[in-house]
Amino acid sequence: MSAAERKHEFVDVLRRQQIEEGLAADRRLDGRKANETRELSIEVGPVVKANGSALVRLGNTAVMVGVKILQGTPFPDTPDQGVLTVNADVLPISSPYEEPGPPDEDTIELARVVDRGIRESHMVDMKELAVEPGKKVYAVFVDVAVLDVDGNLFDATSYAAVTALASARFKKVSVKDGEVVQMEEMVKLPVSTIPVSVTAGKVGEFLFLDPTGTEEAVMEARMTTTFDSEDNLCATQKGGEGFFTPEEVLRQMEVARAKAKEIRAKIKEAVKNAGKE
Amino acid sequence: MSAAERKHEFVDVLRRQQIEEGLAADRRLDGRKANETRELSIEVGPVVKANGSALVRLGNTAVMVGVKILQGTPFPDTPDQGVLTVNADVLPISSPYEEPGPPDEDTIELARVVDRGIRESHMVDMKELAVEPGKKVYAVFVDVAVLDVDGNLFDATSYAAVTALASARFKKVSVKDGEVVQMEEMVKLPVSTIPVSVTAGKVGEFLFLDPTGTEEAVMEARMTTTFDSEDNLCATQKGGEGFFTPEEVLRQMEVARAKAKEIRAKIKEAVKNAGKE
Amino acid sequence: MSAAERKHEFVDVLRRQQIEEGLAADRRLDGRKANETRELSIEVGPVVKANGSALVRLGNTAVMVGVKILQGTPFPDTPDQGVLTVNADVLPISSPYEEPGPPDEDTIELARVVDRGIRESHMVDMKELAVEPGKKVYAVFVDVAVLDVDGNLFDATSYAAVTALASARFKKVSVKDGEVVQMEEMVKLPVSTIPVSVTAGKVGEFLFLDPTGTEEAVMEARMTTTFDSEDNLCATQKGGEGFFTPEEVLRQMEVARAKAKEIRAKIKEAVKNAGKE
Amino acid sequence: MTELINARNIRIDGRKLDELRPIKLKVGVLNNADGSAYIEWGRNKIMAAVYGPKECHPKHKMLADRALLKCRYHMTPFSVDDRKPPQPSRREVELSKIIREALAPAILLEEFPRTAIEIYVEVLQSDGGSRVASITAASAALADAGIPMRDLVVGCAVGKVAGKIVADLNDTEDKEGDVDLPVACMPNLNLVTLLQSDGAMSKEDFEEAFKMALEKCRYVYDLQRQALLEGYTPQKEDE
Amino acid sequence: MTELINARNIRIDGRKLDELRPIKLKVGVLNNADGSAYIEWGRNKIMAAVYGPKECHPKHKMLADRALLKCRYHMTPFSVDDRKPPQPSRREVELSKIIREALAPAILLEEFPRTAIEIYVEVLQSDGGSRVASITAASAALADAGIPMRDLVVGCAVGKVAGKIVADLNDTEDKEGDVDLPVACMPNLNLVTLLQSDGAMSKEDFEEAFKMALEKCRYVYDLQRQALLEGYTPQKEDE
Amino acid sequence: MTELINARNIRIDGRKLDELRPIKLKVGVLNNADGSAYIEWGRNKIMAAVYGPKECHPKHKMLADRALLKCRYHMTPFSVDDRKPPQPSRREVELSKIIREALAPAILLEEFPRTAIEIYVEVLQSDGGSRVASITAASAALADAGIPMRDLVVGCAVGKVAGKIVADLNDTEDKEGDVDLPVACMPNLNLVTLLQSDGAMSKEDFEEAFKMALEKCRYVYDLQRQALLEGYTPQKEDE
Repeated sequence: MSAAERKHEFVDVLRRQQIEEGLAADRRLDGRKANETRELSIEVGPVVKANGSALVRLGNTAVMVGVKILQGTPFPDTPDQGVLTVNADVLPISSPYEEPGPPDEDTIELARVVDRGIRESHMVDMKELAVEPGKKVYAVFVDVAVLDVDGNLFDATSYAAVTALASARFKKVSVKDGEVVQMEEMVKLPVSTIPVSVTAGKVGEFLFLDPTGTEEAVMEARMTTTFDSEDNLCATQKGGEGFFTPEEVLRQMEVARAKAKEIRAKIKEAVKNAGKE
Repeated sequence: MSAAERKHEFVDVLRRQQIEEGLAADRRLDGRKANETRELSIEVGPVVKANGSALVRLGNTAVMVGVKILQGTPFPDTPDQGVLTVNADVLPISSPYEEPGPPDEDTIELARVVDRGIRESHMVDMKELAVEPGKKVYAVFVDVAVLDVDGNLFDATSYAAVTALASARFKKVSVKDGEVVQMEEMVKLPVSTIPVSVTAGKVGEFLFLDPTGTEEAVMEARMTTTFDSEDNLCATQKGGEGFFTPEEVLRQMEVARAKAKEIRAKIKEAVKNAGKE
Repeated sequence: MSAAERKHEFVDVLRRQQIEEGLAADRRLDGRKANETRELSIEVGPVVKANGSALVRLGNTAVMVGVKILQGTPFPDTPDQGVLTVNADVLPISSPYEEPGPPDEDTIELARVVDRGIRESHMVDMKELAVEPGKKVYAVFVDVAVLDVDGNLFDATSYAAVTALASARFKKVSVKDGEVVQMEEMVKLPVSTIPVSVTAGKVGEFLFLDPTGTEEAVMEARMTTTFDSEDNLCATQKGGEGFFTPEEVLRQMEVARAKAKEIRAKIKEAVKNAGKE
Repeated sequence: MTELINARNIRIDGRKLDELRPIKLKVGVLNNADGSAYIEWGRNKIMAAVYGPKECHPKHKMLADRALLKCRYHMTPFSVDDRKPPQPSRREVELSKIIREALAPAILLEEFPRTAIEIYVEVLQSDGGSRVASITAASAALADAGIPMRDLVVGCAVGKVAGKIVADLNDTEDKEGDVDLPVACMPNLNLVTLLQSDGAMSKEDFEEAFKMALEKCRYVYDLQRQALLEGYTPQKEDE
Repeated sequence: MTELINARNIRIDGRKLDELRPIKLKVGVLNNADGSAYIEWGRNKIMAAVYGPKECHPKHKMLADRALLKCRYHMTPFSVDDRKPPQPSRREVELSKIIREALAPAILLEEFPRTAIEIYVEVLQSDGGSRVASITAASAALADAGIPMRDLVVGCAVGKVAGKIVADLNDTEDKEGDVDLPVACMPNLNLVTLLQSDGAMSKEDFEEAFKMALEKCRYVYDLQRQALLEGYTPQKEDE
Repeated sequence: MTELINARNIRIDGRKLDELRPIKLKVGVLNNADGSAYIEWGRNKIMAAVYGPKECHPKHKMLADRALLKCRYHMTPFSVDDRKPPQPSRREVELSKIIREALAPAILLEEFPRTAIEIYVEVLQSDGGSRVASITAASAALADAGIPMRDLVVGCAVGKVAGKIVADLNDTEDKEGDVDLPVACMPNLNLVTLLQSDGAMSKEDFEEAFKMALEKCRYVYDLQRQALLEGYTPQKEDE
């Protein structure tokens, strides 16, 4: 059952007022303007035991993603397609508000929103991930480990997941006379587009990108939009117990579309540089 | 671990006394005599996505049952028989005393008693539900959703389950050269008898049929008896922290046997009318 | 998450002092010397529905183990070996400190330490337990039911598990033309050595064997060592929030090695006598 | 492959591009709940119930300045073509949260500090658009329970099927179409409380679809208000 | 197919129609429990333990006017022919409740308000009739714990096998027979506290079987009383 | 079958018999934790965090005379060759306990009665010896959190491979070798706080291996102390 859990720092009234006044003057607590995002660093391939991996830091938020490409069985309604699963764990090392245990609703939403960004953009061509249609396919596990929490897990996780997938390498298998044979050559996943999510928070009448933990603690609503390499919107998720005016929605779409382009360039560069090593 | 949970309204001493005095005069709170049951309405087929379904209202108690007929594997000890499963959920919409979560012991008992009524009467000929003996059989899922609780879930659920099974239609499959082929024609389940459960409550020395929620709150014991179309007893379940004298047991058997006949006629009529549509 | 649970009797300061003074004089509460173990009784085969079983009493501690030998599938990394699983349940009948429910960390540690004693000594030749390598093997389930708790579950459980395995009998199967055929003859498990665990407790500077429940309540650390029939150490487990000096470790090894020999003789005798019946 | 929209812009179930499926809504359909509503929207059959304001359990979740809003979206095992296992799926967990956040802005939670308000949605039969149908029914159930609200909440999904923007996708259109865009709003205040989207849309696509969704919400709102005015009438809710 | 009853009315294990299997019962068999009993009934081997009256956890389950009675029926994984998974099955959950409700009427719970009394039944080896054997052992364990009772509780099952009413079904008769009718009662008060049945019976069948069950309970009661008089003797309980 | 040790006593990864794998340790690597450390030991990549002393939840676990020490050892799904399911395995449950008991003797828990201290270990990539690497990192994280300790705790495993006693087994040696002997100690007090072993050893084997383990702990301790002196330097911890 869903209920509002307080999973963030307590922010007192004076601080809240300070944040609102700052937003009115387009100057946030950490000095950013509304449409500025924090420093983004992307490390490609820290976990060599995974087929792909990435460690993303967005300000003080740190997320690691590992991708495993295994063999599995297809879903009955898509017998000729591979299977992709996004699973998230906000680790108890990451915040004083996290307890060990099965994922709560926030973590499930995080995993599902990142999943939809990947799936709905058709980033990975799932039809190329069948080994024996109806029987054996590749199962791509995207496992998210949140290491340090300071707001905007949606975007940090999305960037890490996309980087890990785009840089993943694996050995294909084929089935000969009922026996599974592993090929020698390492190949990439069939990746055709780079989906990029951009999240805005809202306090009062102000919208701003890439909220910190403190901003999330006072924020009334959230809007996460994901764009593909052709600048199409491919997934949206409103969150929080607040609302948006129709105009805010339309305006924010364009702010996010532009920002997604910027960040896509950084992800592509990180993947490309890693490929050179 | 089993322990007495209070899952019903609180009934004060005066009310309890009023109920007992009423029973002594054969006049219950809602005006019924001891051996009268509440109004029974049976709607057949409300859920077209299920193979069979029924919505039963017994006074203010409302129960919906959906039957799905899928393909499954037989149990090792009955390789040539289909599989039937009754699963119950007393939904949180149904009562202020129900919380969401896995079924508690009352709900498990409900499902198992209804299951035994169906199974022990041999209502459905499970041997006709094998597709390929030892390998593939039909799996009949009887899923119970209790929508509104005002006592006597046992009988309301039993009537809904039996109606849903008796009115179910499905497409048979056959296996040809290892491939499963679905037939076009819709057929009925092989149903040979209509088991009907009748439940009595006991307060002091008084037994009465079809208890309401208020009566259940003061009731010391319960006896549910199920009869098949030949008027044989096919299942019994005593419940509650009270007892029965041997004479009460024998007397109640005959009251219930007669009442079951009456209710069986109503179920059969509802199924028949639905078949005409 | 692991945390220190108080699952034993409360021992007051005077009693604790009495225990320590006793240890200094090599006289424990129940009159034993430090290196004496309690009376050990071994009943072989109490559960005829199991392939092997044993009821062990070590002082007031009582543990029953049942062994079932079924058919299963091998682990992918050991396709030509049988599978052995140790599962423990400290039953709620056994102590006022035990609640029903899934095994807690103490119970999981118990199962795993007993498992390692059996596995690392190569007591059962797992390679002989393949039926069809890669497809079908024997699955040996060692199920532990602790009936009465008065300290030293590790050793009592180990003795019961080893006795049940050493005395187990089962009917082999073979696969002919894809069909599983069961043989008539009852055979033993391929057992080559008898691992015996010996546990010491530590209070202050004193080490002593086979602690009682009261001793465990005041004890700072525990060391369980398991030896095979050739007197090799095959498994060790330190427990408790205390420590050992290196000298204590080395000294205790030799005390335990000698004691294991003694106890192995008793286990062998019990198994032999049972075989004669 | 079915032709989802024919040459005359008629959809597989005979509807025009911007036409909604038939909707029936009734309130006061349960005896025990403090408020309840039943909706049929296409083949969706959904029951919503509200309990509260009531004592808050467990106590440490109690909020000093407003009611704790709880919400569960749940599908019965027989509500879908295949049988749904009884335990909540990840999809149901997410939708419970999304629906709660779509309704919360409308409820005057601050009037009932230290209490809990529980919303339960049970899908008895599911079709495309079950989340917006659920929100519409749950909002009616809140009103039926007498919970004070800033505005009602209604929802409607719009999508893109065979290259065209269409209103209110049914099951087949949802599965075989390109885009699903469920929206909920407070119609009188003109505020959006739920917004999700799946599938690639250009700027123009989104703007057309979003506008259509808001318009259709207005239509649903009229139906909803009508149902509340009628209140409970003693006919069966599923006739 | 086995012939379950031969021409001379002898059953597969050599018993006459109304003959019970051998029963051994002993109390005081565990050190830690406040009361305990061990029963062998046919091939059933069952241990029952009682803890309490003790502090009630969690507190919100505490009853102001009597003790909270808790009961768990549990089978060890090795107690059946196939291995039973360790977690409780639905059958075990139902039997825990049924056994609690069979014992509750006999216990003077009102003498220990705000406390809990716990009954644990562990089936070490199971055979037909394990629930009535469990009740008989648990009732003896309650007496061993000194819990005041209105009467002891004993149980016995009767059934219909190969068309005949027979007492105390074993495993094979239970599986291949037609009817199982477990009954428990307080023999001195002549009150029935457990009654279940499975399988088709005419009016006459039921009356014959029910009467036989009550008679056999009387016989079990004599054994149970004897065991309590003997109390704990230091021989092994499983010889 | 690989030759695990060649004729010149060189191991498969080029090390000498008593040579450890490269170790990097850094503290203060997380923003939210009260103390943290990151260790790379061979291919192990492990993060440890400490929270506390903090309020103890649930209250009934609070200890009147000292802090409650909690510990969780956890492996991420991608840390091993096959994917590890997210829920804790029995191995992780046991290691959580073993690691807690290895660290507890060093912590002045009695200085913080009625509070809780939480230790979280996350294995991001695992290799042989992950438990001793975890203990070494967790002890550094405790020091980084300013928790007063009697001594630091360090660990090192020794084993028997191809008949020879060798230090610090890697994954392959662990799987194909004969014995694994992980040891942790408080090096200045010369007290052993973790001791496990798997695999057959003679008296002489054990004594040689145990002595080597204690020596190697001393070496790891020097690295650990160095890392604590350096404190947090703003380079990336995984370069």
